[in-house]
Amino acid sequence: MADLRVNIAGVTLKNPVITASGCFGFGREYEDLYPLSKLGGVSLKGMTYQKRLGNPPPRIAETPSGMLNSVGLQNPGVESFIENDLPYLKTQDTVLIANAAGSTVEDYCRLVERLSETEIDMIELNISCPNVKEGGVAFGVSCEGAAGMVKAVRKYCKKPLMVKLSPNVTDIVSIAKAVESEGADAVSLINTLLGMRIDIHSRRPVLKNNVGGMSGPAVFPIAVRMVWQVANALSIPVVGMGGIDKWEDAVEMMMAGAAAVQVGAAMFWDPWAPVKIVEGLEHYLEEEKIEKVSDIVGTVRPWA
Amino acid sequence: MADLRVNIAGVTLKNPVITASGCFGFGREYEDLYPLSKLGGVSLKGMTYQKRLGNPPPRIAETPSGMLNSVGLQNPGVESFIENDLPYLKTQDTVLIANAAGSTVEDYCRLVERLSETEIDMIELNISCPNVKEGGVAFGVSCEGAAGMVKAVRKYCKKPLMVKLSPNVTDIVSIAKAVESEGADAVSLINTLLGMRIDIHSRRPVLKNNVGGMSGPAVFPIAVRMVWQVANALSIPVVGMGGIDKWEDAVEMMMAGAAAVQVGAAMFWDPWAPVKIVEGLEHYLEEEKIEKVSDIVGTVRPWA
Amino acid sequence: MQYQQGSFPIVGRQEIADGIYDFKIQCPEMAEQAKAGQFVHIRCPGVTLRRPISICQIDRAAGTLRLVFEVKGEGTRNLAQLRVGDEMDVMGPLGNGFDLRKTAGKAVFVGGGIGVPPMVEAAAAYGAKAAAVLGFRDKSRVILEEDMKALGCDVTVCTDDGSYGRKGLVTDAVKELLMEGDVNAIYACGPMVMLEALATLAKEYGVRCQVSLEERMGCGVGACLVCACKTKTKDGEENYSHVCKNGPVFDAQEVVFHG
Amino acid sequence: MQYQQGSFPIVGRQEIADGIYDFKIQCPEMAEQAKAGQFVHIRCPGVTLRRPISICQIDRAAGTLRLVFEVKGEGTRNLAQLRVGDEMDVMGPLGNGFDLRKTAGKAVFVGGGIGVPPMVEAAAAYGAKAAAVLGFRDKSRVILEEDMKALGCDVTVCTDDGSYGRKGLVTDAVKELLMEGDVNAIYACGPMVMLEALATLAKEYGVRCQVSLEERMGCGVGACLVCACKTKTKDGEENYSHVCKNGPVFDAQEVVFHG
Ligand SMILES: Cc1cc2nc3c(=O)[nH]c(=O)nc-3n(C[C@H](O)[C@H](O)[C@H](O)COP(=O)(O)OP(=O)(O)OC[C@H]3O[C@@H](n4cnc5c(N)ncnc54)[C@H](O)[C@@H]3O)c2cc1C
Ligand SMILES: Cc1cc2nc3c(=O)[nH]c(=O)nc-3n(C[C@H](O)[C@H](O)[C@H](O)COP(=O)(O)OP(=O)(O)OC[C@H]3O[C@@H](n4cnc5c(N)ncnc54)[C@H](O)[C@@H]3O)c2cc1C
Ligand SMILES: Cc1cc2nc3c(=O)[nH]c(=O)nc-3n(C[C@H](O)[C@H](O)[C@H](O)COP(=O)(O)O)c2cc1C
Ligand SMILES: Cc1cc2nc3c(=O)[nH]c(=O)nc-3n(C[C@H](O)[C@H](O)[C@H](O)COP(=O)(O)O)c2cc1C
Ligand code: FES
Ligand code: FES
Repeated sequence: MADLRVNIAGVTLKNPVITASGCFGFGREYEDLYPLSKLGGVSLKGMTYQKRLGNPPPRIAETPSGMLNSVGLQNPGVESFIENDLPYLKTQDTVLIANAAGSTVEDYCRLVERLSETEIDMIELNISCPNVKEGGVAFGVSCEGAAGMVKAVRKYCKKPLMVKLSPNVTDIVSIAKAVESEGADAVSLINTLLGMRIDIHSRRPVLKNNVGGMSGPAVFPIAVRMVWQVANALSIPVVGMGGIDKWEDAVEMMMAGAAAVQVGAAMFWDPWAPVKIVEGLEHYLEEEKIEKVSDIVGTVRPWA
Repeated sequence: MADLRVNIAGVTLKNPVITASGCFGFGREYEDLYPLSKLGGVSLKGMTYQKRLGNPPPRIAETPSGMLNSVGLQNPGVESFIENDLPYLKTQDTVLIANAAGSTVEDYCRLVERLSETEIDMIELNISCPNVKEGGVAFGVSCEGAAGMVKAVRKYCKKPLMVKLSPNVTDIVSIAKAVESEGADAVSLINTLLGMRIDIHSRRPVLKNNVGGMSGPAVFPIAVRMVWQVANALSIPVVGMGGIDKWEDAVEMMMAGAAAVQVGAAMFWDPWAPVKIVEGLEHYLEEEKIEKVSDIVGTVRPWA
Repeated sequence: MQYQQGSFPIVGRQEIADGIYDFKIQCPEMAEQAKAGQFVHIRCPGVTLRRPISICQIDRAAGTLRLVFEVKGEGTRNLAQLRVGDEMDVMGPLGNGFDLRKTAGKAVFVGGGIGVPPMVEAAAAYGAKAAAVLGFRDKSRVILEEDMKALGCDVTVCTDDGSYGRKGLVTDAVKELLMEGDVNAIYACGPMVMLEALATLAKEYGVRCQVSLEERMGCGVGACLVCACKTKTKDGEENYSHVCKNGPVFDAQEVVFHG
Repeated sequence: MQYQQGSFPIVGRQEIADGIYDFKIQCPEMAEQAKAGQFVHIRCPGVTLRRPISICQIDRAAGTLRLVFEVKGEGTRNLAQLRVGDEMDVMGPLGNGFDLRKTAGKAVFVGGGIGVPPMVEAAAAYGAKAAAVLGFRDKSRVILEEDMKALGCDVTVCTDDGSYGRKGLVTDAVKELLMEGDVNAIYACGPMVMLEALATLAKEYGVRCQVSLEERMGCGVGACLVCACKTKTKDGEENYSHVCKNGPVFDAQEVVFHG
C-alpha cells in the first residue's frame, strides 16, 4: 500500500485530499454518505468573529464547466462554531482547518486568537473572499495588504498558519512571497475568480450581489499555473485547489507543486468526489509503483 | 429588419460580430464556408513589424470548456501582410482591424506608423499577449506601462486606436482608464488568461511554452465581469470578448456594456459560430421588437 | 434523516403536457425513506450543477419515486431526453418535507403551475379530507388533476384565462374554502406571489400554512449555503435559512417574502 | 481546394482490433473532393476541440469516406460510442494530401501503427505497383493488412515482438526493398522516429519521400497557427509550417525532425 500521508506545516494528513472551505459546511452534511475520516482534512466554512448573514439570494449561477457563488461568508460566528460544531468535528478523525475571515485587521486578530485556544489543527487565513464589501479580498490583492495582515495575525496565532491567496491579481508570486516572509507556514490557492452572469431575459445579473466567485473545472488551468509559479518561488508548502474534479486533476496539481489539494465545487455534482480522488490516488500510486504520494509533488519537468 | 449596425470609434460595422485576433488568420481560411462580408469585422492575426516564428509546438491544450494556446505571435511581418494579404482583404467588404504587437515601444510605434499608411480600418493595440517573452503583456499589466505605450503610439497612429487589455491583472479598470486618458478610441477585452496543463504520464507541460493563454466558454463569466466594470468606468466604446459561443452570449456581453463583440475559440468547434451569432442576434431583435442592436448595449440593471 | 446518491433506472416516462414530463425511477431505499415535500437533486446530462426536483409521488411497494418536471432550460431539456431503461443520477431524499400531522378538519393543498407536483404525495395523506386548489396559466398547462381526484381529494382547477375550470387566482378559491370554515391547514407550492398571498390569508383566518420554496442550489444538502431564503424568528430576528436543508418547506409565517 | 462542414450519417461501424474502430460516413460531396492523405476534423461528443482523423478510404461511387481510428483519450472514446444511423459533425476534406504522381517503378507505402489508415487510399493509386510495409506493436494491433492486399499491393507486416509477420522495424524491410532497386517513392505515416529514419533512408537512396505528420490542432484550416511543425527551405531557412494547411503531408527533406 502506497503511503498517502502528507505533512503540511507540521500537521500530518492521512491523505492529501481536503474538502475546500465553503463547500463542505462544518462537515455534517456529507456524513450520510461517508465518514469524514476518509478525508485528509476539512477546511471549514469561512468564519468570522461575529455572526454574518451573508449576501441576499440568488447566490449561485451556473457557467460553462463551472459556477459563480456570492455567499458572502454567511456563518454563525466563532463562538457558535466552538460550541456547536467543534465538539462533533473533533470526534471525526480528520485534520480540521478553520477558514478565518473578517472586515478589519483587528477582526482577524481576535478571531485567530480565539481559534488558537481551541482544538482546531490549522488556520487558513482567508484574505481572498471576493464576496464581501469590506475586508476579505481587499487584503489579498496587494503585497502590503497581505503582508500587513499576516504580520499582525502572526502574533496571535498559535496554530500552523496557512494563507489563502486570491487569483484576481497581476502577480500572485509576489503576494505569496510577502506572506511567506511575514511568517506564513503554508499558502493555499486559488480562491475564486471574480465573474458575472446576466439573465438576458430580465436584463439583471443572475447573482443578487451582481458579481461572484468562479470555481469548478473551468478555472483548473489557471489554478495549475498559479500553483506552479508559487511553488517554484516559495519554500513553504502550497496547498492547491481550483477545479479539481477527479484524481487525475489532483495528480496534475501535485506535480505542479501542491503538497496537498482541496476539492470544492466538484462535490456539488459528485458528493463522492473527494473520496473517489483519494481512492484514485491510491490506485495510481500502486499502478505506477510510487511509494509515497509526496514523491510526485513538484515533479513536473518544465520545457526549457 | 432590425438595425444591426454599430459604430466603434467612428467606424461603422454592419453588425457587431468581429472574429477575434489569432483565430481567423488573415481571413482566407473560412472563405470556403461563407464570405467575410457576413461579418461586422475581422480582427487579424497579431502582427509585428518584423516576421516572427512563434513558439515551438505543441501550442494548444484542451481544458474543460476551453483551451490554452501558446502560438506566440507567429506572423510574416507587416510588409508581407501589406503585400500578400491586405489587397485580398480590402475586397471583402468587412471592417479590417489590424492587431499590432511588438517587443519594444519603438517596435509598436513603427508598426502603427506603417499600418496607418494602409487601408486598414482600425488598429487594435495588443498589449496583452501572454505568449511572448518580451513586450506583449508586459506593457498591459500596469497602468504606467499601458499608458506609456498608448501615449507613444498615439503620435504615429492615424487610425482609430483600440487597445486590447489583459485580464491577468488586479485592477483592469485603472488600466482601461489609463489608456483612455492617453487617447485610446476604444478598448477591447479580454485577451487570454494565463494557464497551464500538465501531461501526468510524461510529467511535462502539454504546451512546449509551459504556459499559455486560456480562452473559450470557460472564461466567459470573467470576461462579462470585466467588460461590465470597464464599460461603467469609461466613455469610449468597449469591444467585448472571451468565451462567446452563441448569440445569447453576445447579447449578455452587450448588455454588460460591449458595443460589439469578438468571437475566437468558438470557431474551432463551430466554424460557423460568428455567422450564427449574427443571425441569432437578428432573430432576437425581431422577436423582442428591438429596433437597433445598439439599444441593448449596457442595459443590464445591476442590483442595488 | 438519511439520504443517498446513486444511479437509478428510469421505469416510466411520459409527456403529460407540452414540455412537462412525468418520470418514474426505481430506487427502493430512497422511496422507503422519502416523504411528501422532499426533493431529489438530479445530475442532468450536459450541465454542471444538479437540478432540484420535488418528489411528486412515492410508491413504497413498487420502490419507485415519481418526478414531474417542466422543461425550462438546458438541464431539464437534457433530462427530458432520457428514456426508460436509462439511468438517472439522483441524490435524495433531501430537505424536510411537509409536516402532515392530521388534525380535525380539512386541509387545503394549493399548487400553482409546476408547483403542483409535490402536492400529490402531500394530499395523499389526507385523502378525502383534502381539498386541492390547482392553478394554471391555461387549459394546456393543466396537470395532475386526475391524480389528485384519484386520491379522493375535492379538486378545484383555476386557470388565468378561464380556458379550463374557474377563471382567476387560486387564492380566491382558497379564500372561499376558508370562509366555509373547517379548514385547519394550508399546504402550498408555487410562485412567490401566490405563496405570499396564501400566507396573508392563512394568518387572517388563523390556520397553519406551510409553503415549499425554490431557490437556486449548489450542493442540495446544506453544505454550501447558496440556497438562502430570508426567514424570521417569532421575535422578528431575520436570518438566512437554506431551502435545501431548512426547507424546502417552511412555515409561511417564518418566511420574509421580500427578503 | 474546397472544404465543407456538416453532420453526416454513419453508415458503417466496426471494431477491427481492440480499441480500433472503422467508421464509414455518407458525405457524397466531401468524398468527391477528397484525396489520399487528407484528413477530416471531427467534433466528438463531450469534448471541446475537434479531433483530426485521416481519410482511410474514399468511395466516390457510394459517396462515403472511411475513417479508422484508435481510442486514445476522451474524444476518441466518445466518438467510438456513436452508432450506425447517428450523425458525425465533420469538417473536410482538409490539408494537402499526398502527391501521387506516378513515375516509373514501384512506390513503397509505409505505415506505423495507427499511421496505417491513410496509406490505404494512397496505395490504391499504385495498385500492384505498390509495396506496403506495415508495422505494429504485436499481432493484436495488426489492421488493414487484408485491405492493402485487396488493392493488389505486395504487403509486408512487421511486429515489434515478432508475434506476426517479420520481427523488427519497418525501416529494415524498407531498406531491403530499396536495395532491391526499382523503388521511386516512399509514402509514410507513423511515429516521428520512424518517419525520420525513412527520411534518412530515402535521402541515402535518392528516392522521393513524403511523410504525413501529426500535431495538436485547433481550427484545422490554417487560421489559428497552433499546429506548427518546423520545416526548412532548400537553402536551410527554418520556419514553422502548419500541419493542417501546409500538411499533413510534407516532403521528408523539408521536415526538421528535432524542431
Ligand atoms: C426544492 C425545489 C423543488 C423543485 N421541484 C420542481 C418540480 O417538481 N418540477 C419542476 O419542473 N421544477 C421544480 N423545481 C424547479 C427546477 O429545479 C428548475 O426548473 C430547474 O432547476 C431548471 O433547470 P434548467 O437547467 O432547465 O434551467 P436553467 O434556467 O438553464 O438553469 C440554470 C440554473 O438555475 C437554476 N434554476 C433555474 N430555475 C430554478 C428554479 N425555479 N428553482 C431552482 N433553481 C433554478 C438551475 O438549477 C440551474 O442551476 C424545483 C426547484 C426547487 C428548488
Ligand atoms: C492529420 C492527423 C491525422 C490523424 N489521423 C488519425 C487516424 O487516422 N487515426 C487515428 O486513430 N488517429 C489519427 N490522428 C491522431 C488523433 O487525432 C488523436 O489520436 C486524437 O486527436 C486523440 O484525441 P483523444 O481525445 O482521444 O485524446 P486526448 O489525448 O484526450 O486528446 C487531447 C487533445 O490532444 C490532441 N491530440 C492527442 N493526440 C494527438 C495526436 N496524436 N495528434 C494530434 N492531436 C492529438 C487531441 O486532438 C485533443 O485536442 C491523426 C492526427 C492528425 C494530426
Ligand atoms: C459556494 C462556495 C463557497 C465558498 N466559500 C468559501 C469560504 O468561505 N472561504 C474560502 O476561503 N473559500 C471559499 N470558497 C472557495 C473555495 O474554497 C475554493 O477556493 C474555490 O471554490 C476553488 O475550488 P473549486 O474549484 O474546487 O471549487 C467557496 C467556494 C464556493 C463554491
Ligand atoms: C489560437 C489563438 C491565438 C490568438 N492570437 C492572438 C493574437 O495574435 N492577438 C491577440 O490580440 N489575441 C490573440 N488571441 C486572443 C483572442 O483574440 C481572444 O482575445 C481570446 O481568445 C478570447 O476570446 P475567445 O474566448 O472567444 O477565444 C488568440 C487566441 C487564440 C485562441
Ligand atoms: S444548496 Fe447548498 S446549502 Fe442549499
Ligand atoms: S489547426 Fe489551426 S492552423 Fe492548424
